[in-house]
Amino acid sequence: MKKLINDPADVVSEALRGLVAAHPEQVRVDLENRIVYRKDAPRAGKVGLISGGGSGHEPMHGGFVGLGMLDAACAGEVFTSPVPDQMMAATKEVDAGAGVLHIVKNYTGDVMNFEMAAEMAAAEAGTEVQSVVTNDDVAVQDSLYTAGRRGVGVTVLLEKLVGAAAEEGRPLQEIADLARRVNDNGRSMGMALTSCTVPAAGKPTFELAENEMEVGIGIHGEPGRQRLPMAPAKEIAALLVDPVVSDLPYRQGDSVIAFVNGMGGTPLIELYLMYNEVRQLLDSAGITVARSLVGNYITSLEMAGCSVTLLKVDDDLVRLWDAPVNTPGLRWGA
Amino acid sequence: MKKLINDPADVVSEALRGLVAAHPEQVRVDLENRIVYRKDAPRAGKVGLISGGGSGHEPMHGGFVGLGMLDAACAGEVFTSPVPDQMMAATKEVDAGAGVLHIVKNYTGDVMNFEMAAEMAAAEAGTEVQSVVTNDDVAVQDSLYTAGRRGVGVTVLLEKLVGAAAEEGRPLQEIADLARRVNDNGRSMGMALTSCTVPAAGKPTFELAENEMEVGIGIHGEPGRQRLPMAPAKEIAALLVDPVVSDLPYRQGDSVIAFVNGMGGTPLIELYLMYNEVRQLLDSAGITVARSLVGNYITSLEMAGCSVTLLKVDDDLVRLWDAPVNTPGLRWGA
Amino acid sequence: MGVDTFESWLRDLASTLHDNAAYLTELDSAIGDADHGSNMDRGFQAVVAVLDETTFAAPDEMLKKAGMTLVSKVGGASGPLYGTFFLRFGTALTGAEITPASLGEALKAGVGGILQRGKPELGDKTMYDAWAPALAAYDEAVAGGSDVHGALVAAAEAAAKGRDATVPLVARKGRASYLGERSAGHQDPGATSTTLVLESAARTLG
Amino acid sequence: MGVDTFESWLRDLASTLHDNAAYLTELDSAIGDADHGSNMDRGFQAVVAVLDETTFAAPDEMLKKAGMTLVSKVGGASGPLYGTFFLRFGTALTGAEITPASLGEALKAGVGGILQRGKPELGDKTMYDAWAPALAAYDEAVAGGSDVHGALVAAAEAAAKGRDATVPLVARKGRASYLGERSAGHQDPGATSTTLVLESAARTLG
Ligand SMILES: Nc1ncnc2c1ncn2[C@@H]1O[C@H](COP(=O)(O)OP(=O)(O)O)[C@@H](O)[C@H]1O
Ligand SMILES: Nc1ncnc2c1ncn2[C@@H]1O[C@H](COP(=O)(O)OP(=O)(O)O)[C@@H](O)[C@H]1O
Ligand SMILES: [Mg+2]
Ligand SMILES: [Mg+2]
Ligand SMILES: [Mg+2]
Ligand SMILES: [Mg+2]
Repeated sequence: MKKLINDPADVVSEALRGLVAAHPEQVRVDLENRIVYRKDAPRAGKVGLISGGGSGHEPMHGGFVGLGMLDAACAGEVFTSPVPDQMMAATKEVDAGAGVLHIVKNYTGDVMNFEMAAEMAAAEAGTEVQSVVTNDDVAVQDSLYTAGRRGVGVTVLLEKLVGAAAEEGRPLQEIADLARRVNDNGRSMGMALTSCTVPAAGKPTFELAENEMEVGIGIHGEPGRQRLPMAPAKEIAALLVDPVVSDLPYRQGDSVIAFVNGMGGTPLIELYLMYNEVRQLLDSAGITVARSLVGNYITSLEMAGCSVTLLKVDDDLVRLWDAPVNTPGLRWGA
Repeated sequence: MKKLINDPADVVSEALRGLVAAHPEQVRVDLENRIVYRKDAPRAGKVGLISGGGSGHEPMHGGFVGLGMLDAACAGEVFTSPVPDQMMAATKEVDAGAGVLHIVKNYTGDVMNFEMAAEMAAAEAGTEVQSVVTNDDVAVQDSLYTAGRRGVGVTVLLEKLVGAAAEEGRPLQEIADLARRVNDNGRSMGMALTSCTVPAAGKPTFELAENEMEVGIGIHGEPGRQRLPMAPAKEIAALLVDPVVSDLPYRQGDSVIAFVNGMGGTPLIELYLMYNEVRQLLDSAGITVARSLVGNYITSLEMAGCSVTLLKVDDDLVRLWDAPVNTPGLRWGA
Repeated sequence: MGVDTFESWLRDLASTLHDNAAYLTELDSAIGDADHGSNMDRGFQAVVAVLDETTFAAPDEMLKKAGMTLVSKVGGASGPLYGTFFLRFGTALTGAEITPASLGEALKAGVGGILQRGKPELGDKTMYDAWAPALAAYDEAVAGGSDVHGALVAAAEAAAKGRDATVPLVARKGRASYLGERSAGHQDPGATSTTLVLESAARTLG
Repeated sequence: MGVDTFESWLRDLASTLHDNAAYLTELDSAIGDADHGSNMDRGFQAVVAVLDETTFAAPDEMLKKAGMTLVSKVGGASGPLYGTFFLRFGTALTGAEITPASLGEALKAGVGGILQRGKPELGDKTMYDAWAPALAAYDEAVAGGSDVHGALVAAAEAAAKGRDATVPLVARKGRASYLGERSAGHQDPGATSTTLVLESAARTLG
């Protein structure tokens, strides 16, 4: 394992120190609880937005804290959901009386830990908490009898959109409904060229040969649904876009935000090249790209690979997308 | 070689297509000449800023085109400087009568090709062209008898600062002087954990064992000055910061922009961790960090590793740094 | 069976999990996210730190505190699941005389917490596939006149069988479920740690 | 020696560089940025495309066009250097009767372009370390009464020696200079391609 780290046990807290040192105008950090707060949280009258999850997905979530996005992000160990104490502390801190929304990616651990926190916060502080669980990964069959689909790329778009809505002072119920609507209209699919190494594990989670790729991966360095022979970008784009488009389904005439995300180790030149392929597929399907996002936003440590997320949008969502955002990881109009 | 590409010969043009598809509000692209233009270039009365170089360093330079930064960027093949025809076409296109500044990184190929373009543009169109050559890499001994130091991280900061100054309508000579002053006050040093693979070459430029790192690398996947045993982040930070600080030298009480740059394959969690280390070293040297930048901005394909750049700043430079910028790769205040 | 006995269990378990951390993470690499060993180790090191600095008057207090510590320190799926197990296990022992039967009830209460949080069903390829046969074996042993030690030995053996039986299963819960058919052929990490929990209990309790 | 002779040189050279592209890139990997082979290949494929679609009246026109094509298609250090070489080489031949002496003057003019652009000195570990002894050998051969072919064979042999002599050198120009002492022990890619240029000339001209 070669990484720019010291002791694997200190990776998360040292990275949080670096984050706040680099972005002192946007965020402050509770190092003991490993919570990144918006510098000026709580904001009177505003619904507090909290997310969190295992670390290793940077800039998500700590890099999405700030104006127009999250009020707090709880950082777990690498690939391990944070503990209820963190979410409870964050919930109490960002509640300005308008209630708090928990944005939770659908993983058993995340769901359970956030649930416990919400129960505890309601019991202890009387805070009104709603939760939205994202589950946009079409690689996984959705079913009542399983853990269901994973929450992946849509989480980033949701945090931006719902963040903009919360900034407008909309009430908790409306914010929660919007969040669910966004999740319902988004789908994702990812692939990997390489595995990644959890610092505490010290070696790659899986091995891939030089001529192989994993398709249908999540964001935790896990193997995917299928191991396939390596293919050109054009074919990989189709492998990702086709199941996404046919799942919702997205139809001719739909307007979408198209998001090509890097898994952490893939350089931007390849992501733009992939976006070019994705765009051609959407064009020929008659799907209009209203807005796009290309880059490393929800990552899996140093894994090479990418994911494609589509989110069906109307004018209201596009307006929320365009609203100012000022976070370490996403910034415009401010 | 596993990359998200089609034919290696098409990597650059396909990535440019993706860039413009993803950022239609900021840039337009001349695909034949492989030039990324600011959407609304030329801007009347404004000095035109042009940079360019080999591809593989994304977001530099194409991602730094837009309001408050470059007017045009010429993209060469991967790690190969662009040809004079490109710079000449760009020079003619962005000249609005106020002249054009060429921002050139100090590599023999880049310098020669830009020089030929400047000669040709002056002869053909009478355009007034000045050039600034960046050479901030302290890994390389500066000398009249050699190719001199490489231009690396300072180039990014310079494009931002000089871009802001050009936006204010300052004249060419002032812009060129400012650019030289920025270059003179900046120093960088980089290291690699892995090599990278030039698509057309098809295999890694060099091999590094699991317990080795290269120190004193540039941004072209080249081996560095020294191969050293792998070390903790704290020691690596000192290996980079110490030669940078002692070169200018930066002294107690100096104010700097501190820039921790990823080489492309290193995830953000490690870059923030490195920034934490760099910051501690600067703090104990009594050097004040006025502004910071952490992320993948001047990369070497999928190489893992990082570089540290310091730039000594005064209030005027900080003001230029804070000025609005709206490019695919760097954006704030707009 | 007093505080000391339960403390020796928790300490034995902590060192067992520490020794098996790499192995559990290895299992989690194949069908999960390569952290189950570090999760359990981190949690039980925190439990040991609590034991070092606190004197407990009764086993239930100690076990509840261990549960809360796991909830607060582990995260992931295993944090709430094992945390709730120990919380409920301790709570069930409050005020009760510790007999083979009451310990069995307490185990059942703990596993009830796992069921409530994780909603696993038998055959989902989770830790419940070790817990469920263990509970049944414990009860059967007690019904047959076994003491705590004997019943725990039976439970641990049943857990080990349940653990082994997870190998061919296609996971329906937890991260392994994302792999679909590819999850078959791998042993569930949580069922493995559950077996370690019960083997340690059999070594130290009763 | 007419247009056809020079065309056969350029075509032979293009196919030689194509065959040696991986080798040149390999050399450039050790002390550069792994592109010298693709650069030369891309440039000379473009020259061949020009030859395919254009009929030239005289060698100088063809050679100047080849030079301009290299400048426009190669980039990097080798683009301006080889481009300027062919531009000046062709320009020097304009109107001149082609003799061993005039060809030698033209080679010198071409290399003068390289000197002007790159300012290499002997021993800097660049292509000039092949060009300089080649020019000297050419002149010496001509002075000794050699024809074009014989002089070019001598030049190519001298270039090869110059190329080999770059191996132990510490580079002072080009990317290899960034490596400092570590550049020693590797053969310069540009000196290698220069030798291919002259060997091809010896095969086809005169
Ligand atoms: N819904 C569930 N019910 C019971 N046990 C579960 C459930 N989901 C996961 N598990 C158990 O948790 C184990 C994984 O724990 P761990 O790796 O620590 O957490 P995570 O999956 O969050 O990384 C699995 O091997 C499985 O036994
Ligand atoms: N200043 C110079 N003068 C003469 N030749 C040079 C100079 N700099 C580099 N070269 C030659 O160019 C070769 C490298 O060419 P190439 O790899 O195509 O360009 P780049 O270095 O820009 O990647 C070197 O091997 C060397 O022979
Ligand atoms: Mg986990
Ligand atoms: Mg090059
Ligand atoms: Mg796990
Ligand atoms: Mg080269």
